[in-house]
Amino acid sequence: MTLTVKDLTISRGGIPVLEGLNFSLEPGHALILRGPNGVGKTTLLRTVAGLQPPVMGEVHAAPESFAYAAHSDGLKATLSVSENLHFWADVFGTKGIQHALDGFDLNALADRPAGALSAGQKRRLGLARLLVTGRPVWILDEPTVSLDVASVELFANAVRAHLAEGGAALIATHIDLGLDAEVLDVGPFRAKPKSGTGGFDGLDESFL
Amino acid sequence: MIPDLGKYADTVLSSYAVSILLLVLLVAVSIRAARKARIELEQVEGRRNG
Amino acid sequence: MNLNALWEYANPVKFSRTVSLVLPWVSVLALVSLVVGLVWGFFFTPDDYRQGSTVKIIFLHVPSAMMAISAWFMMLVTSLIWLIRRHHVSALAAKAAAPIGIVMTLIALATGAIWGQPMWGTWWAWDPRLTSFLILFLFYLGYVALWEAIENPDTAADLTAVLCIVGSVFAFLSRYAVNFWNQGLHQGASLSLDKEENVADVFSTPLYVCIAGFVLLFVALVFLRTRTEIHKRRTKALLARERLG
Amino acid sequence: MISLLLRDLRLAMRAGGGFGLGLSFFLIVTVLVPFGVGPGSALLAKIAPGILWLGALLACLLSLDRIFALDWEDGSLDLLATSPLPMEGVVTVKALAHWLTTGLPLCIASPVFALLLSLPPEGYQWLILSLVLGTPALSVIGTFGAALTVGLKRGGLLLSLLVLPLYVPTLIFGAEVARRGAEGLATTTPILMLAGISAGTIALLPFASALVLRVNLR
Repeated sequence: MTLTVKDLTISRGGIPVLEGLNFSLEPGHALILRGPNGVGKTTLLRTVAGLQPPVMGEVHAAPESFAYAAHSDGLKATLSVSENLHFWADVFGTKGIQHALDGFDLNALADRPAGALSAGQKRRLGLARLLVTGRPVWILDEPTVSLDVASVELFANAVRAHLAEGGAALIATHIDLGLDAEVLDVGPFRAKPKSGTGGFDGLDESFL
Repeated sequence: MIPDLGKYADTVLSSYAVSILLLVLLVAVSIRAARKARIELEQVEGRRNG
Repeated sequence: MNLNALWEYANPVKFSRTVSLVLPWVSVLALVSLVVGLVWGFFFTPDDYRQGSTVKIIFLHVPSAMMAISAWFMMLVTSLIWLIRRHHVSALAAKAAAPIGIVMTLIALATGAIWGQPMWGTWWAWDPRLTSFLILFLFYLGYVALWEAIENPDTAADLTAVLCIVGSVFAFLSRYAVNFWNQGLHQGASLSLDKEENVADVFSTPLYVCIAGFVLLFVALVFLRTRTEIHKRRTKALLARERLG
Repeated sequence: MISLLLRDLRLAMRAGGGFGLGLSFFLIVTVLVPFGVGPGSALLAKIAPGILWLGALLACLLSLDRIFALDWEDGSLDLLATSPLPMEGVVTVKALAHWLTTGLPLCIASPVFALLLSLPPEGYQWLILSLVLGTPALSVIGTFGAALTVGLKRGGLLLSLLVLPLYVPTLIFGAEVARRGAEGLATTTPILMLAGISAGTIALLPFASALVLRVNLR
């Protein structure tokens, strides 16, 4: 079992947004999260990645098994593509960035400063970072933003290869990646105001 | 009524004036904020229950 | 008495209810002791043979200075309680106490400066104790500014709590640094058990009444302001819930 | 962690990194002082230790908000938080990088500035010693302030308001070492206090900074 989420309640700004979430992710599988904007997908991913604590429930996973990628790519404009990748490879203690450059077709850009890349190229570089982390569970928040069709295909292939090697991926996305993956719609897990706590008398420690 | 404060009358009186003014201000601000917070809360609660 | 029962007051509702019950009594007591102490001090104490009538300022200066430090200390304790036990009331009480601390520090500084004018011949001297209060004032300002700057209330509570703890250590260090930097002209602590000769008996009783008045006023204001903060938090949470639909 | 340090240093050296900005600021402050107080070298020599320390402190302050701001904006901070590096390590490295790009150049250049302010020759060694001992504390304390205010709009002013009171003990003892040294007085006590403050802040404050940074990333 790579990742298990049990009875998870998560909050944003102190207000519970999703509750009663249960799912698990096996090696070699991917799970696609869907749901309307603002429902709490990003919050869920950040909670699973350990960036914020859950209100209730548990996230079980092997320590240091997550690679997180969100809207910002964490790139330094003045460093070249390969310098950016080398840095993250060093931080995660892995060797070699060639497979990452190959995987996202970045060889031709390797010496270009990241600041001179287009939005889609930056995104590819941000995703290539996942390959140098060597972490088994990818947690991706809208990974295909600003990618063109060909790049989406590159990304889908990278995910497939990662799954084939026994990795796993938890992805919040709205487009169809053509992956053989389960889909979890988080809409029904929206946190409901507790019934019966009408007035001020009923307020709890979260002031609701 | 005011006792003989001698040559330091200004000093003593201004100390008391400044301090009491600050204390009264603090109390007034606190009470106003309390009233405002209570009224706002009652409005929101009313909307929620009504 | 069971100590655990004390934690019940960490529940916002229980706290608010208790405040509503206790606040009128504390307020009245505070008002009575302040009026009695200050009137006694102002009208019915003799002049000091060295300081003349300026000795009457101690009835404001000493209690406010004590409360300036006590308020910070209370914030330190409630910040620790928040960080360890995550009781919101504790964090909100710290937030509520800070402006009171600011006013107390201001009174201590103002009365000190006004007293210093005839005594030292200058409004402001970089005397270690005055300087320490000035630094304390800066700490209070930073603390309040940090609360105001952060949108998310729990984040604000966490950050200000850490700032309060770190700030306490540095305030303590500053106190010693300032002492070292200028061995000053302030008389020793005006009110302490081992230096009773500093404050004669005629002054000490009204002084004690004033101190009690300041303490009670502080307690009343903290109760009131904490309840205000609880109401504000509740309003904010309900509005956020409304927006979520 | 070394790679993070190297990256930060490399970023500082490249265009737009702000390396040398603190030094230039220090220079300007030093040059402006005589215009403000007059060119008499006796007065300048007397206030030189204080001015130099104040200049170093302000130069330090100037670059604090850059410690985390850039990594926050581009998302690197989130990624570092999910990386194998402990947050305490990240914070320490950031403070070290800040010291290497700001504090260390100030220490090295301080004799030149001292010359401009007619510091007596016997004061030089004490000035450098006090800066070498004190500026690390300034960087570590500043990193704490930067961690507190990361992600805040208009955080720069708040950062100064929070950090300056925390700088008081370091400034007092640092300037005291330099002043006493220049006047040929005993310097042991302030040196010990300064070293103690630096050692204490370096040992303990990164834990607070890391805690605060984690809270801010939530």
